[in-house]
Amino acid sequence: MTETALHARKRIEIVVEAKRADDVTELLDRLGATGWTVLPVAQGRGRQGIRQSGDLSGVLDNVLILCIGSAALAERVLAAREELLGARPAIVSVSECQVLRGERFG
Amino acid sequence: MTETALHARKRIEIVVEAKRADDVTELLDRLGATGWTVLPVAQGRGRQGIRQSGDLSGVLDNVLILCIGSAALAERVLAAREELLGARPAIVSVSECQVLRGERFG
Amino acid sequence: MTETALHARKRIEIVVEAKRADDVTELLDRLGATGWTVLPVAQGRGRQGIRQSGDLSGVLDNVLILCIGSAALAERVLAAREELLGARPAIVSVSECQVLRGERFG
Amino acid sequence: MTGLATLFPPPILFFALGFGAGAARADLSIPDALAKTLSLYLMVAIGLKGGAALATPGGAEGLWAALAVGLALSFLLPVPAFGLLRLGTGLDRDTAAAVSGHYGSVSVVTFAAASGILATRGVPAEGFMPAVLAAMETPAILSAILLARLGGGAGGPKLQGGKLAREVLLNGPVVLLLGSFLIGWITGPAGKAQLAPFTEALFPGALCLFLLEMGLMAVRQLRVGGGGLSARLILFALAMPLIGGAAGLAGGLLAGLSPGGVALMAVLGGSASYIAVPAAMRLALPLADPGVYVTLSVAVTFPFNILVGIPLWLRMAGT
Amino acid sequence: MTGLATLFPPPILFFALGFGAGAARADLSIPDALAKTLSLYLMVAIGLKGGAALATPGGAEGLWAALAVGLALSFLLPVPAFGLLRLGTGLDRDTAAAVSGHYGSVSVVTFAAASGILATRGVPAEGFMPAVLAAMETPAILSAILLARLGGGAGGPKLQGGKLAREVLLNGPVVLLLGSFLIGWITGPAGKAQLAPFTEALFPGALCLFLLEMGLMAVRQLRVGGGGLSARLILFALAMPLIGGAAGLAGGLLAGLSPGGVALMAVLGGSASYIAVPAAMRLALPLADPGVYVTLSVAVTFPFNILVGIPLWLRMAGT
Amino acid sequence: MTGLATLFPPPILFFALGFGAGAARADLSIPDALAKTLSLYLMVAIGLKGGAALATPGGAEGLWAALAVGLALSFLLPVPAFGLLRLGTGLDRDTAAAVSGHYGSVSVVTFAAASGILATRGVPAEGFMPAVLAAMETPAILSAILLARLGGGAGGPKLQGGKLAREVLLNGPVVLLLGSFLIGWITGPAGKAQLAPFTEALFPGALCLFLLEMGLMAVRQLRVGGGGLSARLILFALAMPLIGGAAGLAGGLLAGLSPGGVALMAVLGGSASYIAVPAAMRLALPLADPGVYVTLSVAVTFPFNILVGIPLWLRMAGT
Ligand SMILES: Nc1ncnc2c1ncn2[C@@H]1O[C@H](COP(=O)(O)O)[C@@H](O)[C@H]1O
Ligand SMILES: Nc1ncnc2c1ncn2[C@@H]1O[C@H](COP(=O)(O)O)[C@@H](O)[C@H]1O
Ligand SMILES: Nc1ncnc2c1ncn2[C@@H]1O[C@H](COP(=O)(O)O)[C@@H](O)[C@H]1O
Ligand code: NA
Ligand code: NA
Ligand code: NA
Repeated sequence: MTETALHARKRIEIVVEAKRADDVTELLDRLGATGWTVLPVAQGRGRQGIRQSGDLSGVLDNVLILCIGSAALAERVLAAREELLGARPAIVSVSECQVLRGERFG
Repeated sequence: MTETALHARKRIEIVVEAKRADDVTELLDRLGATGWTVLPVAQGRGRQGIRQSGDLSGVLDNVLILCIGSAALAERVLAAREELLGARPAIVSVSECQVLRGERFG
Repeated sequence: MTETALHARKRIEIVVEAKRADDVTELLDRLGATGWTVLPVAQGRGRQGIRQSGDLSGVLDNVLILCIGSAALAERVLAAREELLGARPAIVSVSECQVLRGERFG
Repeated sequence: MTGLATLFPPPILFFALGFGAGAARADLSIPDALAKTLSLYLMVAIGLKGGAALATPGGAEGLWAALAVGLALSFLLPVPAFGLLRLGTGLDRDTAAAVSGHYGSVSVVTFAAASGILATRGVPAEGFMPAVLAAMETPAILSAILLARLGGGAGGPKLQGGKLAREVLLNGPVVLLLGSFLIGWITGPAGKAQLAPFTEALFPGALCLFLLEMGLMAVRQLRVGGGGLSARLILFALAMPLIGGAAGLAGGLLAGLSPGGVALMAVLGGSASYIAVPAAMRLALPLADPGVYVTLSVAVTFPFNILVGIPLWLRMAGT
Repeated sequence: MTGLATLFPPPILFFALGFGAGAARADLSIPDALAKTLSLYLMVAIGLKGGAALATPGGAEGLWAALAVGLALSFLLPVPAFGLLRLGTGLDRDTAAAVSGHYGSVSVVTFAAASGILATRGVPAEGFMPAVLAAMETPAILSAILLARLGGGAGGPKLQGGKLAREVLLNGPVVLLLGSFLIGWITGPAGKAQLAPFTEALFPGALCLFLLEMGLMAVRQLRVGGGGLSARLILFALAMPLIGGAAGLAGGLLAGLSPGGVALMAVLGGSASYIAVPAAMRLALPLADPGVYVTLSVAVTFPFNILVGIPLWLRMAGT
Repeated sequence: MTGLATLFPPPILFFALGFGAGAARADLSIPDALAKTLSLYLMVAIGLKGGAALATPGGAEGLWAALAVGLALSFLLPVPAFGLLRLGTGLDRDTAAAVSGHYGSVSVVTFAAASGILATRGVPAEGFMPAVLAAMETPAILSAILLARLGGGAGGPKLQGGKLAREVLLNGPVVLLLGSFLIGWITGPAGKAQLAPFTEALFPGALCLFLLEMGLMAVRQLRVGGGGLSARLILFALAMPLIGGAAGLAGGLLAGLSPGGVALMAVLGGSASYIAVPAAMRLALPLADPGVYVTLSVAVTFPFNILVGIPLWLRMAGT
């Protein structure tokens, strides 16, 4: 039965300025994430208004960081809320997912 | 207890032609979304067959629009179904998520 | 009532090397997926350490493949686990979502 | 060797290289940003050169007749194209109208390749032809919309007036070509001297690189979009450039152009748009299938024109 | 025609074309990678040229005075800017400090446009001005940080020492300009001869393409960020380049520069950074609003300098 | 100054600038699309030049001997590399085989840098060397696969025949180099004259920009991938280019090349691939660690060759 091959994990999604992405990934590393993926963002709107990527200084570029990990990791990330928010992320969202090969997502 | 820091929200994901992305984001703005994020798409397949980004006219480029908002926003988006479908999105999907600082996602 | 417009589907998310993306999408095609979307990845970390996109050979580029389909499709994908893992994906994750126009996502 | 080199000048050979590499599935690709950059570069270079030519004494002689012919070709060629498609291929009305718009309009790179070959052979042509090129971009779009409307097409989602008008009148290639043309005309010989290393010395090399990419792109699009094309549609995409080219040849003679100018007019008539018109059609005729018109234009007609059309019209025009 | 061409040289016309196309919402866009490439190219070309000029006999004459003037302008101009912003516009302290840093610092493209025009007109200028340009990038950043600190600003998240120092001292434009300058100086006339087709022959064309993009970018940023700007802020972004330019003019005269050099010093004084300083401010003053400083610099002051500032300072300097 | 400039020509200095800026973590980056564009440009320019040289009378003299030496070097150099890696570093069989393939094959940019320096110094070299470069790309890939197979490696997922054959025989650099070489040969002096401003006048500048980027890229890759390298692996990546270079030197003498040709053959022998081979190895030996081979090749051996190898072989060859 294939269902048993799946393991419940948390899917953490963070939108943050490209120039601060390192702060977030370093924090994830420190909290024991086994990995993360950074996706480029073309454009976005939020409290700062529209942020259009591609300005020459790069200050208006955002990225989306996706990190899949255990519920315990998600707990640690939320517990480090102060430090995480220091990188000024626009969005920190957590959702449920199920992964193949759970041992890869400590 | 960190769990209490999280607030349930909806995660709306829309895949649409890059040339029609404005129609979707303008609709989201009008319906009261507090923000949205546009991700570039490299390639896709659907009912039109394969759409490979990068043709010189740009008509085969798609984007993925991510909008996190309240259940009420998601309701309004679905209620505006006719107008939304006017932009000819390929996918409109809604899932559950939990966010830090719920006040940011009206 | 708009809720009734939504149909439960599975959201399959796969991170894989750009050079092997075709293997994954061909498998999805064969298993009856009605479509998929490939997003570019800027950077990632996993068991191989950091993979920074943009090296001249392209071997360090990853992509994220998103495929929305029926529970039956997700079952078939997981059942083809051996073949899927042959493309050496880093992540295979499945989550729940609800879509407009369910007939489009066999 | 020299004979071979005249028959197959470097840009054509680079196109063949790209097409061959793509067909053999070689692991060769060109960044999208480079293709877009080269396309912008060609438009700016062609525009500047044309404008500067117009500013030379006597440079405007024959301009109006050529413009009139170009406008007429662009406006009228969609009609036979539409007829052929509806009667011969069974394509739905909206897609047929959209495709026909592409064949009335023109391709900047095809024009650039033909100009490059004329320059290599030392055959002169009227300097204002870039203005004719720019003038021919748009009328075909209007024809296509009219063809779709007559008889109830263009249904579905209602037209978005503002956006559409922008795509039609202010599409990128037209603005860039006309703008550069104007700048070339305003700044005249002084501007030309200053910009020549950019617009002229680099032109042949940039054209080679771009045609390499166009070869790769044609195969790629054939692969992803070719499955949806019937044999009849492919036949159309090979026949229509002959019809358009013959009309251009006749029009060029009618306008009293030099042999080089006649050749270019034939090339314009036979070429099909793949930048301006797809973008406009996507908004004007949203029910038309972009896979069909992009694939026919980029992956069938463009290669045909590079390999067959240009040599044919150059010879027919007596250059 | 020639008169018109002198008043409006090609780069300025391409800027106007980009701005006009953007304002009319034409469907014209330039790949981000091209804009970044052209910006890198201009820095390398300007740096190499300046270094080679310094290596010629007598090339260093007047260098130290000009550097001193440049450093002083960059360090001091943020003070009146900050005063105007705080008293006249009610901008918060951090954002006001960040904006003022942009106006003390300089814009490479504005400098490039002015140099290009001088070259076209055959007006000589001190070859070491690129070194002055590089020297003026950074001091204004320090001023801005000081202005924010005095009186309790720069609160919020604590400063990240290492990252910030890198952005300030090792920001891209400074490293690239100074590095290329050094390489130009080391390799002297031999290097110059070898690289001239790249750094000199292409320069006018590359500048045109880049200004086209800057015109499009200015409108785009005005559209997305302009809503957040009060009339007073816009007035500031038009007045401050006049103040900075006048200070640069005076400084250039004080340093005993040639008319061409005085004009360039005025252009530098009046220009505002939009590459190095935004990046540094984002780290140094994270509470400042990047939408305000990017928009003022790119979308208001840059166009103003291209269309009004450069012609004004060239005329005032007697070139 | 001139002495310094001969020792450190502009491309080398730009490499040092990029490496230094990267090491100091300066906020400088180059768009990926630009790096890829410059890499394509260098291949096209080198290929065209080589083909045109072959088309000149007497241009083919010595070609076959040089090709034979190049093929032999590429096929055989992986053997000592594999031995050193297995005995000296304890690297697993698949990764060792993959790495050894990189060192048998060649680096286009290293070749370009050496050619550029020879050109600056006015030292002639056989015009057909680009064909040797192209010929040396592939045999090492076959050797690497054989080395992995002998003794049971290359296990794991089964080989994908078709894809692999494409990567090996039709990898991008080989197709582009050989294709451009062929085009240069077909179009001969006429093509050369037409394309010279693109392929020759721009070459030194484009090389500088690309080496700037390679410097940045080397540090970046060292940072993300360097942690996984043992001291012994790094030693290998410094020693192997000396072995390969010495073998190339001997081979060049054996083939009776001119001093310039001998120097280039040594540079080819000592260089390591980082475009064609990584892509092929990823498919042929999927269990090998790409972090190891990409990092060794791009971040250790490439800088070593630019700063030490090229000057060494140029001197040893007596140029
Ligand atoms: N509700 C939202 N849904 C999706 N993305 C958002 C949302 N709010 C903000 N963002 C993203 O976060 C970026 C920065 O937000 P802000 O700092 O609020 O301007 C925006 O440009 C968007 O890309
Ligand atoms: N089932 C699906 N899962 C993920 N993406 C899809 C799916 N169906 C369509 N898409 C995306 O939507 C685009 C347009 O779809 P279509 O209009 O059906 O051709 C495709 O190119 C894909 O990027
Ligand atoms: N836990 C994770 N969460 C998100 N992305 C991951 C995770 N693990 C690996 N990845 C992605 O998968 C890529 C390859 O992983 P690996 O093969 O383990 O090095 C990484 O570069 C990341 O982009
Ligand atoms: Na036509
Ligand atoms: Na200033
Ligand atoms: Na080698």
